[in-house]
Amino acid sequence: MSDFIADIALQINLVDIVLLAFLVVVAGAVIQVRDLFEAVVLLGIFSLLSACIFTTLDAVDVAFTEAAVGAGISTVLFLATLTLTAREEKAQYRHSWSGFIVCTLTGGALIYGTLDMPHFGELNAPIHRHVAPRYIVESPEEIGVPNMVTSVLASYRGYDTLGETTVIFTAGLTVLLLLRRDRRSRDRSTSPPTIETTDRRGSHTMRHAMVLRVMSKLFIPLILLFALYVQFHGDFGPGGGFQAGVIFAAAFVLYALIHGIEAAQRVAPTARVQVFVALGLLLFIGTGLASLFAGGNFLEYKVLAHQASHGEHLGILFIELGVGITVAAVIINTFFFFAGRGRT
Amino acid sequence: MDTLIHLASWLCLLLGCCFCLIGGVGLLRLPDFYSRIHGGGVTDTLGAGLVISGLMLQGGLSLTTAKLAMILLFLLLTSPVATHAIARAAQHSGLKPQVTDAAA
Amino acid sequence: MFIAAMLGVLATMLLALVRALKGPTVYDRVLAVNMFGTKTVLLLAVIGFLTGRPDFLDLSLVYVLINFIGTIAILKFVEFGSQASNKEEARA
Amino acid sequence: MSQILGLYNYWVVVLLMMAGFYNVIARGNLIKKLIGLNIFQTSVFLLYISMGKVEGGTAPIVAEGVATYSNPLPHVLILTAIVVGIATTSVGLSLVIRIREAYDTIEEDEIQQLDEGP
Repeated sequence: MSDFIADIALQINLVDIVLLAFLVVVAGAVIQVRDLFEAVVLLGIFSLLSACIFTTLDAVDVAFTEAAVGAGISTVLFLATLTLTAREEKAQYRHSWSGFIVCTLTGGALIYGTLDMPHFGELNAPIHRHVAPRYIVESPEEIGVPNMVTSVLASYRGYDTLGETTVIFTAGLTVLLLLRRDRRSRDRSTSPPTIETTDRRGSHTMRHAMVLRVMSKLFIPLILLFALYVQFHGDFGPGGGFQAGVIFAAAFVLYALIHGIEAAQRVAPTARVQVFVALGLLLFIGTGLASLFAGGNFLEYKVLAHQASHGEHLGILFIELGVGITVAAVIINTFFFFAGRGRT
Repeated sequence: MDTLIHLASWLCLLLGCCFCLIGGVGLLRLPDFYSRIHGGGVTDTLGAGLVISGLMLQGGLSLTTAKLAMILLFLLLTSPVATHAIARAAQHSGLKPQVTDAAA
Repeated sequence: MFIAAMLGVLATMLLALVRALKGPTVYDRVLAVNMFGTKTVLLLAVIGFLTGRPDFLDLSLVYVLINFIGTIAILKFVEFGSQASNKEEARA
Repeated sequence: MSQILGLYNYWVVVLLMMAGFYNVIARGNLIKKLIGLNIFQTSVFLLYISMGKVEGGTAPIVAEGVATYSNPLPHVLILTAIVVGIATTSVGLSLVIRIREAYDTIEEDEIQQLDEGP
């Protein structure tokens, strides 16, 4: 049996090595190409590959997030920006020797530093000796949730997650402030066309691509359903609020891509989406306050129900929901602002 | 019975991989974009379908198999649509298929 | 057996990667990226079986969905973005 | 050999990190800089996840008959970092959009010229 496990470990190592080599090649290509559009497309492959590597390294939750964010939303946002700016890098680009030397020196120093690191996969590495054993051994009983990542994320490190959700909220707010149209910019008539231009020539719009339109009608409900599954199944398998929020937003992005931004904004009016940006965070904080009023500490879910593990379950459910709502709303909002920018 | 299922799944996986490889080689070697689509098509439908069927036979009657069936369904829905959209976009952009001298 | 499948899929990924790097047209790249995504789905499914924990297939499912969205976004850009920039150049 | 296999992941991380870093400092195009930043970011993610891996362990989701799990803590940190990363990237991209609208270029040196010139 132990032979068998060692065997599998070796194979996974092999996959890991091959995928990492691919990753380096793609990164090189991303840096090399001058066409920004091609760089973004290659960045999509880069993210797919890195998510594969995360899976082989046992980080299924991380791979889940990377898959949803990197290959989907990130590509969409970069492309939307490209339509608003320029597609080509400036032609007269020169190789920067000073930059190269700085990078080589830093890299050399870092590699010298790795020589002292515990080897990959070592069981006795310092990182595995402290907090982690407690999470692994006790969290299934203490929190009652099989997915340790969820219990650490939502319960043990609830403050941390609150901070990160606030960062996402703030980022959403910043995009809103930067790209909101005031009267001045509305007067500018020379704004460039966007990814969402519902074309003046008609025949080329994706709205007229029948196959895509029918497919999207069939497909988007399934994506939304899947997002809900990810949201509420996060306690038992890979998933949770962050991933679900991104997938949920991806469904709206797909709808906007195929049916045009106006149609998408009819479904999800921007003002209402912005309410949800705040609502998710409020739900998170509200859960913390509720446990405060129930006699515990801030974000101490035990006190929320008669039984400690029930309380934990309830608390995790609510804050994951809060995270999901905020993430989805921020991404939808950001996409609307990017795609709607520059339309006359 | 077990051995039979095992054998069938083995066959499916192997065939699926073969088709994937053939499609991959096609994607690389075929002369122009429109012919390369065919290479991509083989891997996306037949290759992926056979590999997933092989895995489904391994999974037996379980949630795993149900999920695999979902994946297969989604794949069969999305990849032809995506390929269609790519080809359509290429055609709209005015990309002409390469015609050999003999045909021309 | 899963190892053979895995190696096959990895090799296909390599072929798709080469095509994505070589180009020559944008559409070749998009096609290769799309195929790369499909192969990622297969690889993840096979790895799930190889490590004996096939309950992580949700991951592959996410890939199928997101890969489609990515491809559509790229195409949308190809259809409008490039034309838009051409138009812009004409105006300038 | 064991040294190479044991540190391979970290070396790749360093390589990617420097590639991203070079892209950020050497390229003048703002979007290209953001792409470099993304590569850099991913390399950091890889570093954390590589450190969390335990030989022979599996994903940290309780299953019957499994004794060794990989370390869940880096997973939590990186999972949130990815979503925060896309949020901050979107802020960067919207800044690029505003810069383009104000200066009509996204090349760093041209922007500097415009700032200095009359």
